[in-house]
Amino acid sequence: MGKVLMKGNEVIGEAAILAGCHYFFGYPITPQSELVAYMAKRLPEVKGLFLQAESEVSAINMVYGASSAGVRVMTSSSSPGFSLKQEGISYLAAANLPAVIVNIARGGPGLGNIQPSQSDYFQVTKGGGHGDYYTPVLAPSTLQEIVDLTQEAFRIADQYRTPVILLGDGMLGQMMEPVEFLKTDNQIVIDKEWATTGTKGDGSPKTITSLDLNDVKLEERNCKLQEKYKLIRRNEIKVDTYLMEDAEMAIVAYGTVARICQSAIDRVRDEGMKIGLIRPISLWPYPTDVIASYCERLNKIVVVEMSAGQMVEDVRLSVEGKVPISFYGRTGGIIPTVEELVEQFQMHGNGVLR
Amino acid sequence: MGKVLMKGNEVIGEAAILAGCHYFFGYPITPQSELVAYMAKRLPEVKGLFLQAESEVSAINMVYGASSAGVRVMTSSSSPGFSLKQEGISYLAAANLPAVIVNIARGGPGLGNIQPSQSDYFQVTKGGGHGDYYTPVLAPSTLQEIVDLTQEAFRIADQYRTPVILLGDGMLGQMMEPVEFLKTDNQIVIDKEWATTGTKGDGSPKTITSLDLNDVKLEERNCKLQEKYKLIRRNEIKVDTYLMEDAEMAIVAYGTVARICQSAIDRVRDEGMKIGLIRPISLWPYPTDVIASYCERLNKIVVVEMSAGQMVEDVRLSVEGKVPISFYGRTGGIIPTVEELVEQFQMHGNGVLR
Amino acid sequence: MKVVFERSKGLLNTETHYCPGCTHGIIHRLVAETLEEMDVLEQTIGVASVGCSVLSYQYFNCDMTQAAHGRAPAVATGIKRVLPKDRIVFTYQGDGDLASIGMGEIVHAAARGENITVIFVNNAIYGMTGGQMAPTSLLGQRTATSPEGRQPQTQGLPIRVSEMLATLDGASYIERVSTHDVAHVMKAKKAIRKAFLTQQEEKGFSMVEVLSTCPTNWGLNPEESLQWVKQEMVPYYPLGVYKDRQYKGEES
Amino acid sequence: MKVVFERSKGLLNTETHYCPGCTHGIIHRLVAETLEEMDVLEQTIGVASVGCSVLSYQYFNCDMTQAAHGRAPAVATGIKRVLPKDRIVFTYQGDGDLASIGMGEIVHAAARGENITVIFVNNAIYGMTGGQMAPTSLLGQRTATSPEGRQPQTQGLPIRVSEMLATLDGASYIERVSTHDVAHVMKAKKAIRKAFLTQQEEKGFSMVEVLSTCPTNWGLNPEESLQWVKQEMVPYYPLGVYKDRQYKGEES
Amino acid sequence: MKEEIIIAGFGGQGVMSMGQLLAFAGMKQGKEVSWLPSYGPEQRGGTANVSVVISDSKVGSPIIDSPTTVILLNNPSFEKFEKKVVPGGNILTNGDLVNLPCKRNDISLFSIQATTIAEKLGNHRVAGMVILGAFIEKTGILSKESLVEALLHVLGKEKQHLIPVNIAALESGMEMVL
Amino acid sequence: MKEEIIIAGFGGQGVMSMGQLLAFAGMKQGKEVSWLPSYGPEQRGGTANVSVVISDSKVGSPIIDSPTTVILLNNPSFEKFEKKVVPGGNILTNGDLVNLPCKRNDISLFSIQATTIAEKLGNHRVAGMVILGAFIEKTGILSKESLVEALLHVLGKEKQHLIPVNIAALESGMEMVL
Amino acid sequence: MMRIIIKEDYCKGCSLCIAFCPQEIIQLANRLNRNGYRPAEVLDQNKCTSCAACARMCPDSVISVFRPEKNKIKAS
Amino acid sequence: MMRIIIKEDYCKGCSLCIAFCPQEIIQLANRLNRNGYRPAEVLDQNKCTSCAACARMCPDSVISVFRPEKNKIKAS
Ligand SMILES: Cc1ncc(C[n+]2csc(CCOP(=O)(O)OP(=O)(O)O)c2C)c(N)n1
Ligand SMILES: Cc1ncc(C[n+]2csc(CCOP(=O)(O)OP(=O)(O)O)c2C)c(N)n1
Ligand code: SF4
Ligand code: SF4
Ligand code: SF4
Ligand code: SF4
Repeated sequence: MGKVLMKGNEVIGEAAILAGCHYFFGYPITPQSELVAYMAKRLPEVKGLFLQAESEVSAINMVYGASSAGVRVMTSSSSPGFSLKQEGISYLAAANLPAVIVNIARGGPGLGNIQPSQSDYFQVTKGGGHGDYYTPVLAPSTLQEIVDLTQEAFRIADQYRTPVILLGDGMLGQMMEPVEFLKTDNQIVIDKEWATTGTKGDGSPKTITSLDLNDVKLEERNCKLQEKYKLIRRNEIKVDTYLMEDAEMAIVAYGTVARICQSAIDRVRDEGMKIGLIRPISLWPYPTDVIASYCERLNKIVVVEMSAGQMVEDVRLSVEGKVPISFYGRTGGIIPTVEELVEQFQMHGNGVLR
Repeated sequence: MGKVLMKGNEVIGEAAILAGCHYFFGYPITPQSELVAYMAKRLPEVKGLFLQAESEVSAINMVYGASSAGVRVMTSSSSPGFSLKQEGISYLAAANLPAVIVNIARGGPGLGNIQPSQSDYFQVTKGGGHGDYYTPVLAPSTLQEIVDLTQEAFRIADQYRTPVILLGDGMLGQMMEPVEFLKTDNQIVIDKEWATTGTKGDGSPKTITSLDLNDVKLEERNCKLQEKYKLIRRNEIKVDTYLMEDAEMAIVAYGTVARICQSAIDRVRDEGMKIGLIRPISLWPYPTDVIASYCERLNKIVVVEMSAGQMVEDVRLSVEGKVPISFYGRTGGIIPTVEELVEQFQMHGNGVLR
Repeated sequence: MKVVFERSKGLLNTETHYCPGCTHGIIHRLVAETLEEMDVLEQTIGVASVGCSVLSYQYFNCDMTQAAHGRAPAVATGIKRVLPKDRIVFTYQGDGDLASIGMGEIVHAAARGENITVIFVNNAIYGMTGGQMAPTSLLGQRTATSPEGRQPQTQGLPIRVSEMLATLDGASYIERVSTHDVAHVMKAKKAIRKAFLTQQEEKGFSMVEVLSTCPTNWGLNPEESLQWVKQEMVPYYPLGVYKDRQYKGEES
Repeated sequence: MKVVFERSKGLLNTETHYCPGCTHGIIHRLVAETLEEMDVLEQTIGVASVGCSVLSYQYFNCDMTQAAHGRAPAVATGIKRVLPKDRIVFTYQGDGDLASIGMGEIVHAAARGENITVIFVNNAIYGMTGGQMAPTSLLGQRTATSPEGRQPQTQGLPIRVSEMLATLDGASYIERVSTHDVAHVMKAKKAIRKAFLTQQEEKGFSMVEVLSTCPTNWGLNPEESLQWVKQEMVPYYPLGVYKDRQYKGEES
Repeated sequence: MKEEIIIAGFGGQGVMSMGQLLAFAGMKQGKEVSWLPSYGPEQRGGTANVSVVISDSKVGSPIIDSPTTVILLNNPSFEKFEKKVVPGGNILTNGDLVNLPCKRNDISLFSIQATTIAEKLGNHRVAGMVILGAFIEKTGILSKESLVEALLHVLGKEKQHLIPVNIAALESGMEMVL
Repeated sequence: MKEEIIIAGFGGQGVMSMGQLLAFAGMKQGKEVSWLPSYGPEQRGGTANVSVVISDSKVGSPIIDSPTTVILLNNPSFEKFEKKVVPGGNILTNGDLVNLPCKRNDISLFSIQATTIAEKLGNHRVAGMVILGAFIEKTGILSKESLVEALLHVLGKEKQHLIPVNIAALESGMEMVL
Repeated sequence: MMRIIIKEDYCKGCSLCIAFCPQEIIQLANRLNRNGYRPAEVLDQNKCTSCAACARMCPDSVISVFRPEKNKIKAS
Repeated sequence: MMRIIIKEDYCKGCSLCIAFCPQEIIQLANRLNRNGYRPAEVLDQNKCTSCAACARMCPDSVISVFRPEKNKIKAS
């Protein structure tokens, strides 16, 4: 079908449809509203269903229902709305229900603003809802990558029966870039014999629940979850590197800001600095080992985020004191400019710590 | 007034009243419902107000309103209900509004069960709501400590204008122990000139908001928040140690499980093992430096949690690879027994890693 | 011997955790019998809510999903909207669940004319959490969170959910029934049947509000509890059909 | 020269960010004038919601708190309950805020008879987020999320909030007014005044639903928009007083 | 001195308040105490148990793995807790309700027809007091006086008339294990 | 070759769609492109701008710190963006709407009476096309053909009748900077 | 002749069947079932009219009711 | 004599005042204000009856309306 010029939010929608997701429950919030509007227009065309829920809480619980009935389903929101989904996400994780949940993050905390931000990193990778659960988190940095990762998200969700988060921000959601939609294996939807679709023809009643009043039973459920997470940690780590072959200093950055870093790295390389980029694509599971594997050769790591410093903890956990780490962050929806990053990289390259 | 025998949940309530908190907005959920019931009975007696909100979401927003009007106010919940409060907590943090929020945690994820658990550690210390914010988190391990920390929580909340979380679990909430209520300085309520109480006599309109459409303004708000957090990190770290003077192996545990650890340590000490306990009381800010300060002398750290392993990350961040760390956790609401901990400690004491 | 009455096949053969005399059990039976009689057990998906009936997924003989507190109508919407039209989807919710935390979800499910059936068990209290005030608790009613009796000035006035939802154009069938004696139980059954038929005929949102007891938290014995329903609840919550519009989307 | 009309002192002297012709501005003025005339500006606390009026805290000349999306009634409850009784507390909410995500909060504030005043701006759409369907959008209305026009079968039927809340015993004064011409604007002012008086007299929950425009997202010019209110909205949302119970807690 | 007691039975049998009496009496006697309940999902019925620690030193874990005494009021509880008692510990049962054979021979078993005795005293609700009487007599951890003080506190003003029958029950229990 | 363009003006002046035309034309011409909008809080009115990158190599940052060209449709935008242009870059303004003096002398300034021209062509809405014509002529980054292709795509079937006037506008603009 | 059968183990002794039996022939037994409840028992099956009032009011679906076939004479 | 004063900078040119002026004496000016809007302007103050219809319909409280004091003769 060739390249088309689309907004990131719309790309998510089209990629989801390509992945066989015909059900979407959403609620408007800037800067993800284009996705909601896109689904409202497109899904009826593929005989799917778009439903505007009365709230984010309701949307995530509609997703819970649709998922328990066995279909590929998606919802999306942005930071404040995403916070409201936390109970629901914990439920999905506990009940082993697959779903793809999009967070097109914006400046926070509180009402904040509608500019791009990466300050929901902790929420999506560690905290969020209650209880011991994780959700795989995929963080694209280009619109073409959105096409791929949206489909991957559905594959992972179904394969492991888990909610998966696609994390973007207002810049990715609202910018346009040419993208190409290609068919992949991720479009194959596996049969879900566990779904509650009515017992007709298939025996005794099935139940979907996250309740185990008995502590031994609940511990069993938790152990199974942890085993699943171990498996995901083993199989689903995604990371990209750029000019790391000979790098002595590494920038670690993801999503939107990784693009800016890449431009800045190009400039600094021109000056002869041996600098490269490690770009985690899966934020959970985190590419700890990949980062650790570079430690020997590096004498400096600079973590850049559009936050006050969140992913930097995962980098520190990966590095365990072996390489000095600096952090550079902007908040409030400000995207650092190439110029300021160049300056930062030069400064740190000279061994000056911030 | 001497010692009285009370349930932990009720102790929280009485301590809050002692701290001058006369307003409580709650919603029932096991295992914290006794606190709600206690406040319903006690607050009218002190001419305060108890209001049962229609939901946890509503309760936290009532707290937002009451706090913006300048009073000491509290709400409480347990894990799933706590997840629902995340948007509200992010708003409180962003709007610099003081409040004390209690989480009497239970087994999760999802509906889970009503037994004690520590699996909301990440949620309260890192993730939770959206945006770059932290909330001080206090984790008592005895009912007497609840008396003290509840009052501390109000002091910290007002002093820094921040929501503060009091983290317990079903065991602390529902057990009884003798406690004594003593007057402290924390009962002094400072004047809140920023509160929206009507302009009468005090000039131009005041506003409470967390919105900054302008990114530069929002970054400023974030910078101020980060400065506040730096101050709290400097001033408000609380940690307890037990037999750490000569310890070669340290157990790190908090809250309920720290009690069990202490009993187990006593037993293992009897066998001559040089073992001690580091018990973080403030989970954020985390006593990183205190833990780090023991690193030289330790050859082993065992982290014990009633979770699949959450605080252990903070221990690893504190230790940065300098001491081998093992983790022992129980989930699903199971409290480890003294016997099983003794076994674990002996095993690790023999240099055997799990 | 002819069987006059036996345990419905719509119920699994298991004990329940309900308190002695709690009419949740009667309502379970009525739902189960209806589904059995309509021969739709194999195509039904029930949604259990959070409340004493949280474990109802262990009792009904059909596929069941357990929903977060208050969200059963949203979960049911998700299920109903993605499955073939012959599937019957119902929620089973207490008054704390439906009328307090779940108010947004129930109003919107009704407004959307969501083609589901809601069994709304109104026992004027939170049972499972130990007897706190519900939005449906009567004035003066003593509960764990209204120890002096519900006061209108502080705690507001009880919500009549059926009357309120009946104002919504999306709602098709709404009836309030009771379980306080044999005749009313039989009427309740009829209402439940009508509600499920409304769904089967794709006529939109149906709800039966069933006045129910909570002997444990009311502090009354089971028989006294039924009396309390009759004497205290029925006057404030009048029985009857509040909506029978048999709305078909196309007509409006 | 006698002043016939001038900018209310209840408004700060600043431009607004509202679109040209948006009647949010008229409604602001009416609220401001009322508070000015009642001489309560200094003891009023307003609660701004999330919607186009989110910045109303920059426009009203009284203390203001900004609430999370849909939660203004809860925030107002928190404020009202802890301050001395002479304080006037109001919320200013759009229909997305109040009738969609905030449905639970508004129903319960009304049921509790919360002594606050709610200014409910119904413009049948989500303005701020770019024109998505609201629970109040009319059948057939095209919006960003109902591109083919709102269909009852999928998207349900518009909610008449005033009628619905009027069924609640806790609600004291509820009226629906419009802004589509001078006479109606003046009526709207009267209703708003009555609502605030209800609060001042401690009679409980009061709400004025004001039909309002969104020229930008309706795709009409300001004048056409007022016509649309008159011709399309008023028939579905009849104007008038829905509750005037002047309930006093003690009486019930 | 330290007693770790588990009391177990059906919900509604007064298990929790028996534990509360012990903890309160312990506190009044200047001891360190803790009381920890455990319920099933049922609001009424089902089984419930409570763990009470009474000790001369600070209570670490309020959870009891190996009780020194168990007080059992129904057969399911007997099955569950019989095996947990420390060697040399005590099992006290209401013999009117527990009729399973005891498999342990390294403990002291006291099967007391507490309901029968209580009914004889004119109030079947004081069966629990009979057993508590036996407990304090056997272990010596609490004095009769502090238990009576606890009773006074727990019963409150309105139920003072029930004091005598409770004391009588207590005393009968004490006599049972003399 | 790489052009980094910022187009800015009041909301409603067609800033976003001008950017979209450029990006689309760039893509059709086989270039790498990105389009990034920026709005104020206002739904209508207020100011808005869009950043468009057209490049022969992959686009890293879609954010433009130092534009090679700015197209400015009102005075506030002129004030804001005049200083950001790289030395040697271009400032194109609609001279009917922007009347502030330019303080830069290291750039090329093209003040085009685009509205006047558009009105002469019979449709004031094509003022933007006039400026885009000037832009492609000046920079050479895009061909007229690809811009026309973009126009065809963007206008869609229903508005094909507007093609001629748009092309005329484009051409007048190109002539302006010859 | 057994007109009603009470599945004793499921009975919780709530006494609603007793309250609603028009014939007043149900009572609680003087023993406990395995769940600790005193189960309902029938005093006199012959007096039962198979009206099923007990069964309909039993919250636990404990009672089954039968009627002798082709027996047109009502029991007492 | 100025009967109405239009605070031009706050005007958004929405034209509602124009639509509701019974005297039809308001129009949009042919210039832009600092926010890029064509502000309302009055054609003929003398024809104004001080009815304040414009002011009441103006969403931006842009218009102030005055009436000549003690002047009992209605304009026009
Ligand atoms: C989010 C959340 N909040 C609160 C609870 C605690 N909770 C469990 S059941 C219940 C109320 C149940 O009352 P009702 O719906 O009336 O049902 P009943 O038990 O009376 O049948 C509550 C508040 C919960 N599980 N989850
Ligand atoms: C939790 C949350 N969800 C969604 C949003 C996005 N949002 C902002 S305003 C709005 C709707 C506003 O519509 P309405 O209340 O009708 O007011 P209007 O803008 O039409 O005046 C939404 C959904 C948000 N800010 N927070
Ligand atoms: S607590 Fe009340 S509602 Fe729940 S099972 Fe018991 S009697 Fe029924
Ligand atoms: S978007 Fe609509 S509601 Fe919002 S200010 Fe503009 S016209 Fe008014
Ligand atoms: S009604 Fe049912 S549960 Fe109750 S006593 Fe009779 S048989 Fe037993
Ligand atoms: S109504 Fe007000 S804003 Fe609109 S044109 Fe007239 S003066 Fe300007």
